[in-house]
Amino acid sequence: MAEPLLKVEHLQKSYGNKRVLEDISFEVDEGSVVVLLGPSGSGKSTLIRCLNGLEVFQSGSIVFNGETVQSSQKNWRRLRQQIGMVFQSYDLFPNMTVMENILLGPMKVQKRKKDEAARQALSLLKEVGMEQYAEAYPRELSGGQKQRVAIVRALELNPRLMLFDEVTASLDPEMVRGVLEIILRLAKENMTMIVVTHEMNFARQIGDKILFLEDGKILEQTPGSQFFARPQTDRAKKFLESMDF
Amino acid sequence: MAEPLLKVEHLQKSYGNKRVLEDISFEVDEGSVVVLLGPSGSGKSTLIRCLNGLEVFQSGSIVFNGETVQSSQKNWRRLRQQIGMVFQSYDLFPNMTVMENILLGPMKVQKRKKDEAARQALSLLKEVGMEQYAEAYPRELSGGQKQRVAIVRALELNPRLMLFDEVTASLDPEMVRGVLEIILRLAKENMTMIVVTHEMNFARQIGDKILFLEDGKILEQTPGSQFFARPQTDRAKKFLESMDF
Amino acid sequence: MDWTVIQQSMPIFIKGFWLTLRLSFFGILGAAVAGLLCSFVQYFKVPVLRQIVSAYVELSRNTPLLIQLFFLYYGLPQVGIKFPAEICGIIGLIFLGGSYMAEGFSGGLNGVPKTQVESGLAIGLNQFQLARYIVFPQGLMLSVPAFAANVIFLIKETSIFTVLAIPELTNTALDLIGMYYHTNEYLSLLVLAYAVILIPLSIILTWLEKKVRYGTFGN
Amino acid sequence: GNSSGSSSSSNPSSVSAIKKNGTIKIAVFGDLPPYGWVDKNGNRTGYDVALARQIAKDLNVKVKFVQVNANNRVDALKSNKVDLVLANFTVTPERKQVVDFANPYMKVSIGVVSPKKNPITNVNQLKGKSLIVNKGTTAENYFTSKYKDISLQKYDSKTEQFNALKNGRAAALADDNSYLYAWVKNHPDYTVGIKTLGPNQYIAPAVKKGNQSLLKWVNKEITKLNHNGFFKKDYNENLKPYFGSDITAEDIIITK
Amino acid sequence: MGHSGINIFFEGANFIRLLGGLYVSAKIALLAILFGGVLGIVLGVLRTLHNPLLRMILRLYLEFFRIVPTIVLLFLFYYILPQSFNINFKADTVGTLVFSLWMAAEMSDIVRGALISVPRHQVEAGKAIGLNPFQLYRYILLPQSVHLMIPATINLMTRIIKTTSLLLLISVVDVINVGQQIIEANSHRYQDGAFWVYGFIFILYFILCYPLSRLARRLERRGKVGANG
Ligand SMILES: Nc1ncnc2c1ncn2[C@@H]1O[C@H](COP(=O)(O)OP(=O)(O)OP(=O)(O)O)[C@@H](O)[C@H]1O
Ligand SMILES: Nc1ncnc2c1ncn2[C@@H]1O[C@H](COP(=O)(O)OP(=O)(O)OP(=O)(O)O)[C@@H](O)[C@H]1O
Ligand SMILES: [Mg+2]
Ligand SMILES: [Mg+2]
Repeated sequence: MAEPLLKVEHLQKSYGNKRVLEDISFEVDEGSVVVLLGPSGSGKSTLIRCLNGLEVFQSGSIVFNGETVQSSQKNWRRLRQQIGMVFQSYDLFPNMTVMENILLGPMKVQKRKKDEAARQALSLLKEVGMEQYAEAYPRELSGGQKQRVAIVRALELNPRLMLFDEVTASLDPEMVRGVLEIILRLAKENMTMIVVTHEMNFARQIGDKILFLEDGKILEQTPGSQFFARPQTDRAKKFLESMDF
Repeated sequence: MAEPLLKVEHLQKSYGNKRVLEDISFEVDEGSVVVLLGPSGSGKSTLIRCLNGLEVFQSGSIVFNGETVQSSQKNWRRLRQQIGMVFQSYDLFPNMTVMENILLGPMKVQKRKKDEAARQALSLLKEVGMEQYAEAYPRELSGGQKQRVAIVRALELNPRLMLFDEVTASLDPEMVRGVLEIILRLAKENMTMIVVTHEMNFARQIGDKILFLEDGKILEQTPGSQFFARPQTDRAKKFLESMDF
Repeated sequence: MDWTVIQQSMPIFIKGFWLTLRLSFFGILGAAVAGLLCSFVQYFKVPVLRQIVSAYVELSRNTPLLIQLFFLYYGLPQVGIKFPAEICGIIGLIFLGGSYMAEGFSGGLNGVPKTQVESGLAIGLNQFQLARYIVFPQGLMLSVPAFAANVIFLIKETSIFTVLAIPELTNTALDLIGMYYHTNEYLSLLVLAYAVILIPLSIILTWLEKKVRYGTFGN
Repeated sequence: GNSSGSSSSSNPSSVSAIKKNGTIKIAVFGDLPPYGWVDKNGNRTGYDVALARQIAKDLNVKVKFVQVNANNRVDALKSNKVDLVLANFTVTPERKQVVDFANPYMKVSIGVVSPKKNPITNVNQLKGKSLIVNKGTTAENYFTSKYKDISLQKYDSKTEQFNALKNGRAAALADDNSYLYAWVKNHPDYTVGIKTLGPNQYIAPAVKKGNQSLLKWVNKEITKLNHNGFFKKDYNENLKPYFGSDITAEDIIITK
Repeated sequence: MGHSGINIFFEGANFIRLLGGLYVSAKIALLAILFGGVLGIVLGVLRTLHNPLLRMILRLYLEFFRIVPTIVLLFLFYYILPQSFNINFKADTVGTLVFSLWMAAEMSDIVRGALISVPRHQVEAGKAIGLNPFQLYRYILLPQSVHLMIPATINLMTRIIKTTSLLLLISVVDVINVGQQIIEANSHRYQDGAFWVYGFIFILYFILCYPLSRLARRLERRGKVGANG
């Protein structure tokens, strides 16, 4: 079997004295989708932010595409171009149009030609049904539309791994579906992804592997189908029960 | 058949030139639960706030318990004691303990004796499982706990009608269930209620009547069982579809 | 540095120090009261008074204290209105500080979230009760940082009292310089004296700010 | 301590440096008629100012006036803000330690002015009352050290002190008698009730301590001006119109 | 009052002279705002960097200017600098210098405050697409925080303008100094000159500062609406 795209080994992270992540180890194979589940405060966001160098961690290592990264800042800037991330908060830059938001990375960081980058941007926007909003400002978009643009902005850098942290949590309920469908489509196109979500139906459909976290530890690491049918731990079972009303 | 507890007739409301509620008429029978559904921006919150005098409306009338109210401030103060309301945002007063929050209304507005009011408050707190937090400050509570106290604060005034506006929308998913169960129990105890929610399972269980709003108009007004099985309008059907993934 | 010079002038500096503190205290107290009253007028939108208050605020904020004092001390007596120097200083400080305090308090009152007001209304409170139990307790706490900044600002402004021949710290230092010419020593002592007042005060106020914020809002 | 680094080589106020610069910076008062003040057209004028102009002329340089208050005259020299002070600077032992005075050009003594209605004619009348002085003047020094039971109000400028007197902020005002004569002429409700107090004193130009070059030059200049009657002329032009008839040139200027 | 004191302004060149004095004050204020503003922006940016030593130094710089009253600063720079460090400037220059440094200190705090109030996730979103620190400031932080800086900066400007009234004390021939010259030179004819001259200067300052503070308030309100809307 091929090397996994991402390998996390014994990762530890504290805020001051407070241990937030403890001995986290897992692998993400190229083309697969890992879903992080767990109660609020269990460390899902922290973990995903560590993978992108937005948080420093105290020990452990991350091997991405064969390259080992420590928690020092230097490596990250280059890596981040290969790791796209979309957050819960709508994080488009409000002072730029949709197109400017998307082109900032390719032009300033990857030094690509504007023409070529814009062509890719337009085709991505079309895929998410947003091509007519290229010149709009974020304030003119609904939450769901903003998140679709944020996904495009991340994809435009041609990342090898995408991280999604509860991207639909702040959306109006009717908007959720549109965004999740885009992520599902990416999964079908074999994009490697790590996804944090509270939408259980979605997690069930998309997750090749489920990591269940509690208190900064991985309690379960199970193939998706198996997790929802027969969670191994009582805690995960209780969690799943509380999730559907 | 008895007079309905609340009767809304031809209510109209605009912000400036923008018509937000148009010709809204419906009735709420004593002991029944009306659920307001509709896409974001359709006017659900505005409607519920009009019923409590938090928004002035331009025309139409509200008949509560046989008494007709216009949009002038005077009547409202007395009515508000009979109409409890809980909002989406946790709106406990941060400078008061849980008990002080609950007693402010009965003591200052209804001029009730502290002893008697506190006894009722404690028994209500016990019902929602919060009796040990009587002396806590809101900052020490989780979101779900705050909302339970907010419900108690409204119930303490012995209202004849309760209004709930998306009270679980800002809660962590695991907290939602506890709050909704309290509202379900109130329904069983024959509390008259108007509820705005995005939790479809909950709406289905609790709604005697469903009002489906769009663009400030009531598109459908149907008994609950019927609405979820066979929505009359395409719009409502589409809405329901988008809601479950 | 000539330490004997510093030693000799210590007693007179200490006198100036206490005078600065005393004048600051009364000025700030008066300014806080004036500011509170003005912010209440604005909160309750009292007709007529409200216009007067906003005219006062503009006038006070957009003119220098020095000129306000000159006008009070040298100008007004020429048309028959005369106060002693220290009273002029305190009046000037109240006139200036009142508007800054008013803005600070109003900022706090307006900063109380709308949802707080609405939930007060929803349990049937009237306008007065709303102010008494919800808006004022929270709003005044919100305005503590602005209040702290104003206190420090006003204490510094007392240095301008020197032009009224009030022997507060700055006047004392400038006077000693004029008589004995030990400029370095006296100016250093002056800076030190202000530091002795303001640094502990600013630490205390910052601590108070944190405590109050936690006590009220829990963060 | 104060660095008095005005050794001849780096002395920015030496005669040669001034000549090279083409300007001399002279400290004068701006609000003390008739010595140093600004007329309604904005021109600096007065007895000291005329002397300053003459000195510049004889040095063959332009003059730049720096307006000072009594309490910054010493620092203006020390910090090289000016080359020369011609601001009614009375020679005192304390000042001699911090600046160098040239030959005097005026006589002066402390006087006390008060309202005619409540004239103060004896220092003892001031006990327990307030007296106005200007910071950094000989009057201030005199009363501070000699009369502890008179409470002093110390102002920064001449304008402020005279305004305070007019507003009745104190019983009287003490300053160099020569201004007071001039001032009461314009303010007939007031009188110089005490004409002289303390020792007779002199007013002289001052330079930064150690500025021998300019000091020598100024001394020669004063002697020359004395001989050619400049001060008499200056008196007649600038002071006489402001003084009453009970003052003569000999009361003020030095004719040796 | 015998004849009306207001005529004091029409004696000789008095009125023009007062305006001339105002020009001196305004010029110093303007230069200070310009130099101090630019320096303040740089220092403000530096204060957001994670360099503890730099941060502490700049913080001390700010606190010094916060704690020492402006009068004292003026005297310090006017007298101590030349005597202790052999640096000598004219009074106007000292005024400009002190006000510039003060402006820079306060401005740095405004800039820092505005920069750190840009939501953290905006910075993170920028980092996530690989922007370097300079690009983060250039494209994300500065553009998103200017609207927060502007009202506070305008308010600071009015404070600088108002405080130029203290220049009188270091012998700058500013509007108040000219006013005192006029009061003294005309004191025999206009006994109530102080009332009129100080009253007039009061109004002059008001005319200078009022429009600015109005503008600041308007922008502030618009900023609030913009942020929520
Ligand atoms: N900046 C911080 N300083 C201190 N503690 C923090 C910080 N950020 C997060 N934490 C703590 O770290 C723990 C994990 O937080 P994290 O946000 O990763 O949880 P999560 O699983 O993403 O929760 P949620 O489902 O609510 O998003 C929590 O206990 C949280 O309080
Ligand atoms: N203060 C206001 N001024 C102007 N327009 C407003 C105001 N408040 C609400 N609106 C508008 O009124 C309409 C109805 O808003 P409302 O909040 O009642 O919708 P809603 O159905 O509660 O939506 P949601 O599900 O998002 O809570 C929206 O178009 C909204 O933009
Ligand atoms: Mg999270
Ligand atoms: Mg709503």
